[in-house]
Amino acid sequence: MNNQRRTVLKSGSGAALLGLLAAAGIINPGMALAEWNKAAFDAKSMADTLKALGAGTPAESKDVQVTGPDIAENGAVVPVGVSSTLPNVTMVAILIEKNPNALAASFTLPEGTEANVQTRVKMGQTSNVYALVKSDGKFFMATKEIKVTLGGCGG
Amino acid sequence: MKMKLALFCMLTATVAMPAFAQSKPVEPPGGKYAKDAEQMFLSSFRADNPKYWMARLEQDETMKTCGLYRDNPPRKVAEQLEKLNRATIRYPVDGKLIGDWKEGQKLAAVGTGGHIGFIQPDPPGRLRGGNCYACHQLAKAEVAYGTIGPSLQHFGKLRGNSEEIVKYAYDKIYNSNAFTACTNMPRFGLHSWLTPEQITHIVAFLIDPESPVNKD
Amino acid sequence: MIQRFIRTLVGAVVVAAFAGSAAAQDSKVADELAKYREALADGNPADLLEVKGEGLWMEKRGPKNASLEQCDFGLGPGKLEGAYAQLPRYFKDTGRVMDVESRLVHCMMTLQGFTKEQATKNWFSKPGTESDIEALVTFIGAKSNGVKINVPATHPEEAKMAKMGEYIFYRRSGPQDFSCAICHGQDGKRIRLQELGNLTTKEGAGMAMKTWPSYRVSQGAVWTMQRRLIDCMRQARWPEPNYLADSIIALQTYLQKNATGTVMETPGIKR
Amino acid sequence: MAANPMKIRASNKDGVTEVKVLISHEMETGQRKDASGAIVPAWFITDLTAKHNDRLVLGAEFGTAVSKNPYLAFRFKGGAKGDKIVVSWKDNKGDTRTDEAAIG
Repeated sequence: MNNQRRTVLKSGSGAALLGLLAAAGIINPGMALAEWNKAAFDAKSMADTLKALGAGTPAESKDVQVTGPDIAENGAVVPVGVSSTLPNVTMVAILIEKNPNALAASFTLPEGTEANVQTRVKMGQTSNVYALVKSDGKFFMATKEIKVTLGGCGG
Repeated sequence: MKMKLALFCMLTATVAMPAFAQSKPVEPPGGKYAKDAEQMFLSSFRADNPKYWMARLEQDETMKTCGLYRDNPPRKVAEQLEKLNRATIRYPVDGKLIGDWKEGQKLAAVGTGGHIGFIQPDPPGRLRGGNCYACHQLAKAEVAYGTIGPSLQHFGKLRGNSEEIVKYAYDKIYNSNAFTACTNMPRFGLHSWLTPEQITHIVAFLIDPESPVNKD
Repeated sequence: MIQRFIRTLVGAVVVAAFAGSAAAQDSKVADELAKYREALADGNPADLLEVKGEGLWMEKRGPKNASLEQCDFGLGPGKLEGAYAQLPRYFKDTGRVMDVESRLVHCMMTLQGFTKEQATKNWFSKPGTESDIEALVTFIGAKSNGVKINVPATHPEEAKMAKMGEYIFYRRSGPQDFSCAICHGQDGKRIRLQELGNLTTKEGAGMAMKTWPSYRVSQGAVWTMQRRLIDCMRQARWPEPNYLADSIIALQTYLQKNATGTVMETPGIKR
Repeated sequence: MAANPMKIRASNKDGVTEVKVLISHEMETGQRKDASGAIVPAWFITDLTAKHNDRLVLGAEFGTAVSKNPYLAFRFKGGAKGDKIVVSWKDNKGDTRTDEAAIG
């Protein structure tokens, strides 16, 4: 299915074909929004991830926030989110510096959707977590450290 | 080993006598069903547990006695147990009781090792740690510490590093019941859970002025 | 349901925070931990399993192509409201004290015609392999939500089981000298950052028992009480008990007896 | 289609609709080893969309770092009580699932 979609997107008459495929129920409507950004999710370091996202070196902004608790009782489930008061935010992403692949998730926000998204991520260890925001076509960033604790009996 | 056995026997004799007439005795757990319960407990394990795993269910005199008194034995019984356990303590061949605090720091944080069974056993050779943080506060930077045991933060800073303190720390880790019968703390040396050398590393972690236990 | 969870979770954490050390660092940790637990409570993956369990309860399955709807958990065939809160109990038809899981397996065998092996093959889930029993127990447990735990153990067989559970609770063995009582016999203690209930008291046993079955984020799965207790024995570095073993049912009887009077809040969500 | 339904909650307050989604999915990282030591292949949701009636209100791309049984919460303007929220996801094996809920 992935391959099929990729081929479709590469062909010149992609849009029309997509419509047909959607109508035929072959692909889920709305799924063909954008290609899953393999390069960005495969990137290891922060810098490579930002590059793959086309974000360059984002400016730090006080109007962007990594939301969620500063401490996690377990690294398998860490509640984390992004919020921002910047105007016209079209995309937000969550990056975890010390994970094997920094990018955890990215979100496309159509007009009318608030720049305030929460999810839950895995963290291998205590790490800086970054919120990336695209506002008026420019990238901004904020960070905070989230502590992952060992817990329970220890084994 | 023979000496240990002899001591166990002595103790059994002591316990069997009504040496605990000091306060109203608490009913042993299980009451009149204790024997049935022991049999039921032992027969509740999977038949495919190897024998050397099942051996872990055997109780020495300390375990048995502690259970009988719900971990709160009368003073006389406790003293017997402590004496018995003191006799088990062994020291490293070179006699040095302070090892490398950095190794000790690692061991203090590790809670894995020694898990058996079929669901989530530890892979062979997995490091067995002391898991000190499960129960004790140690280095300031580690916020995820338990409170079953007392805080050991600034252990060396507060108590110094006299020979007496060093030996106490070593002995306590080797066999906690040498000091307090039926304490919650495992007898790490007695069970060879930690080697004498590993114990010296944890001692260093507690005592060394450079260790984060004392420095921060 | 969710909001009630949040309230209890936050309540528990606040109490723990005050009971613990007054150091600023500790109280900051306690605050953030409370936030963590609150965030998790609003969206418990166990809810997904509860829905699945309900489906399994009504689905005709097994060689007899029957549903479980006539299964009797002690309050009459198909009566699930409050049933979990009154287990384990003595069942005349089997002549045994049974917990929710042994009774469920009994029904899968008698009503649906499964063999014990078939019924218990996936008694706990693994990544990629779901467990019907986990789903069913989550569903059955939730039917006791808001109900008081009530295991007085008045029947002689129940009383005996509770006593045998008490014996096992204090029994030490293994290379760490552990018994259940080591970690769960005192008030106000914690292991790492996790509060430990004193399971010999109503409050402590209640705190522990009322939230099971529970989704464990560290495991990515709902754990039943059998799973919980069998893993306690693993943590004690003991060999592995049989699923549905009498020793596990005895411990449950002892703990539920101690917890009697505590209001169920299940499914829970824990580390 | 994947077996287990999502749990979608959508509530309206002062013109803002808050949507909370809980999804049943393994989210296998591709870095874990099984009991025999073999790597368990990655298996995770890659794409997700949420629609209000027919209008897209959120697009999401996930990596393997999103937790097992993913949770998602977001807010948008323009929803009204009774309106339909439709959430769809697709994973790297091509499996999909679509569920819907009404704004309450």
